[in-house]
Amino acid sequence: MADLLAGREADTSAIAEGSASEQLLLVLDGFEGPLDMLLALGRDQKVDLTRISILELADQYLRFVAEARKVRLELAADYLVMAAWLAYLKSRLLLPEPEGEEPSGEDMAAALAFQLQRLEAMKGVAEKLFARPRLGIEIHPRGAPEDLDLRRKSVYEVTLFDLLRAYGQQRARKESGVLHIAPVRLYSMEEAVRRLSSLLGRMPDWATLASFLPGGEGGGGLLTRSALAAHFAATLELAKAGRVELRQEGAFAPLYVRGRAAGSQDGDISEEAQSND
Amino acid sequence: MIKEVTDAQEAEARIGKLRLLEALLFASSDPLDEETLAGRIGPEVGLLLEELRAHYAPRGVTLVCTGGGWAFRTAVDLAPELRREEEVSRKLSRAAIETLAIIAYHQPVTRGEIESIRGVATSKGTLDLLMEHGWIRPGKRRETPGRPLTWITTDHFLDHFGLESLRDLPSVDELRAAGLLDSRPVLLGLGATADDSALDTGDET
Amino acid sequence: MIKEVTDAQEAEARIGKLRLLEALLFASSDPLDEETLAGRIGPEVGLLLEELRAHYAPRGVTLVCTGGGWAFRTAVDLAPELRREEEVSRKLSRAAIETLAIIAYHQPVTRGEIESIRGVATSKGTLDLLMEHGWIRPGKRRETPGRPLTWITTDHFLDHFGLESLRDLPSVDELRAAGLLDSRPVLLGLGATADDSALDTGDET
Repeated sequence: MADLLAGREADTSAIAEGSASEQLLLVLDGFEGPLDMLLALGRDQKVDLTRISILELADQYLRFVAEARKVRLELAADYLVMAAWLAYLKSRLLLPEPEGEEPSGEDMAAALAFQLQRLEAMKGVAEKLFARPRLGIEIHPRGAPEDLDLRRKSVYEVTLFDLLRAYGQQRARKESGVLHIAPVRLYSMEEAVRRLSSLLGRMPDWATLASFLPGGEGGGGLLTRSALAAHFAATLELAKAGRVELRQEGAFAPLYVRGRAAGSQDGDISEEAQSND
Repeated sequence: MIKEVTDAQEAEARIGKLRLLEALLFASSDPLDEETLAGRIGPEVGLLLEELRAHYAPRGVTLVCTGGGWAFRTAVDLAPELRREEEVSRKLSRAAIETLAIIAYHQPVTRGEIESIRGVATSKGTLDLLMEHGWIRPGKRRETPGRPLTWITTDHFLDHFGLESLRDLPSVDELRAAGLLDSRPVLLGLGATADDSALDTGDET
Repeated sequence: MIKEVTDAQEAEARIGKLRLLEALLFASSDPLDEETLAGRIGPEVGLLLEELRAHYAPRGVTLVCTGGGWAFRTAVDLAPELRREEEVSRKLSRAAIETLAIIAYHQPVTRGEIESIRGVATSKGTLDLLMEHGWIRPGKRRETPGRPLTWITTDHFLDHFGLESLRDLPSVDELRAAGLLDSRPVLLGLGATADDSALDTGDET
């Protein structure tokens, strides 16, 4: 991964090539979420986690996510949340502290360092735990127990797990009997394309993608996120069809959309949506 | 001099083999025949088996040779003291476990309600069995027509399942979150809003 | 003269008890707790257990104490020679292994806390798998808003990993001294995707 990150400066087009993107996807699939990825990046600094440079780490992470988004647009929301948080942390560390109640940049950096240390510690002990000789693998109980039932007051062998599983299965049967199909409340790309197409006519000038999103759906939950993803994909689709133009100032900057008059031929404006430059 | 060193090494190797033999016999679910053991221990296994047998002869556990195989067994003369409870543990029927679970989660609950939740008739034997084991007992009568009897769980139920109180039973949503309740096919599961949180990232599978 | 006879009788009774204790422990594959054993053997069971432990210490099968129970187990140093391949279907994911470690070191711990430590949502099939292995179980509810369920490890967890008690977890003192066993979420909005309190809605108990 270090190689991958080092190489990015040289030639961005190379990264977009098959092997490099596949490698990046492989790397991404190996992580258990953004914190796990940060920890892996932190280890690359080859210093004790207590002396790690959070600023450098934040930069590494942001670069990594930017690259990842080029090859995998549907990068999990967690990674983007972490990126936004790190970008904020960076600004807090670099700019003078504002007045107010908010924790200082130093505190935020310390909190992140603590989380990384804690996760590292847990990974370490998990390894130690599973390196121990385990019952049934290296250590063995009596192979032919003579059942005396000394301890069990009940002759029936039933555990809490059995009980809970029985209840869960019974509930599941009941639920699947009553509601056959759970309502899928996700935005599809087709839906978003239709919606954008109808809205674009009424929006002659540049407008942020966010302003096209359906409002008032309540909560920043799955539905809102699916709407964002679907609309984003829809703009790319429409841009490819030559029906809209896209503009973005830089990585993570708001994405602007403008309808393109049918038949207009001033062809080369359609910028690459994910361009960082 | 050299001979002595060799003796010490030999003795150590012998003890190592004796220990391994002991462990193999202990961990095996079936008697092991001499040939199999010789494959792990070496040709001297016959002598070592005799040595082990002699060591265990006066103890509470003895090494016996039955039908061509060797195995540890509790000493025959202790049998009367060991066989105090004759009943062998049995598996509780699925119907009984389900009924017990429904009573635990829905108590106080009438037999009619249990049947409507399970969707099948409850045999009288099931409730009797659960009561015999001290897991459930009759509660108050329901003040509805027919004044049906309700069922509730006992302290022994909590004891058996290692629960401090009924409140510590996982809720339906917690069961779902723990993976013990999964009623829908994976794709359709996306529509659920109740456990949105569990779906936040798919990168953990 | 009379004294001597008494001594001989006492000695015989003691040997009888030792043999019975040995047989009881040998017969069971699960650990037996001291209280149960005292019920069969008498109050001196503690001394007899220590005597048996010492007798078996150098042998291929040893008497160990785990999670308050006693059991015979093959000797630790024979592990390489007794290694049995783990069934592929029983192999645990990295997520499950980490989750188990977090529960062991931070218990009692809520699902939300586990997620904030790992920085990722717990997928379905992790907790129920660990529970199916008999390593974890629900503990008491946390007396905080939403009364979330906590998770704790079982005695079988200790037995499986050859630990006498939770104090014997590898590096546990170091981690505590370093303050790394603090399970509070530290960064707002980071990782903790599952709101524990949200899981409590629809609680039917």
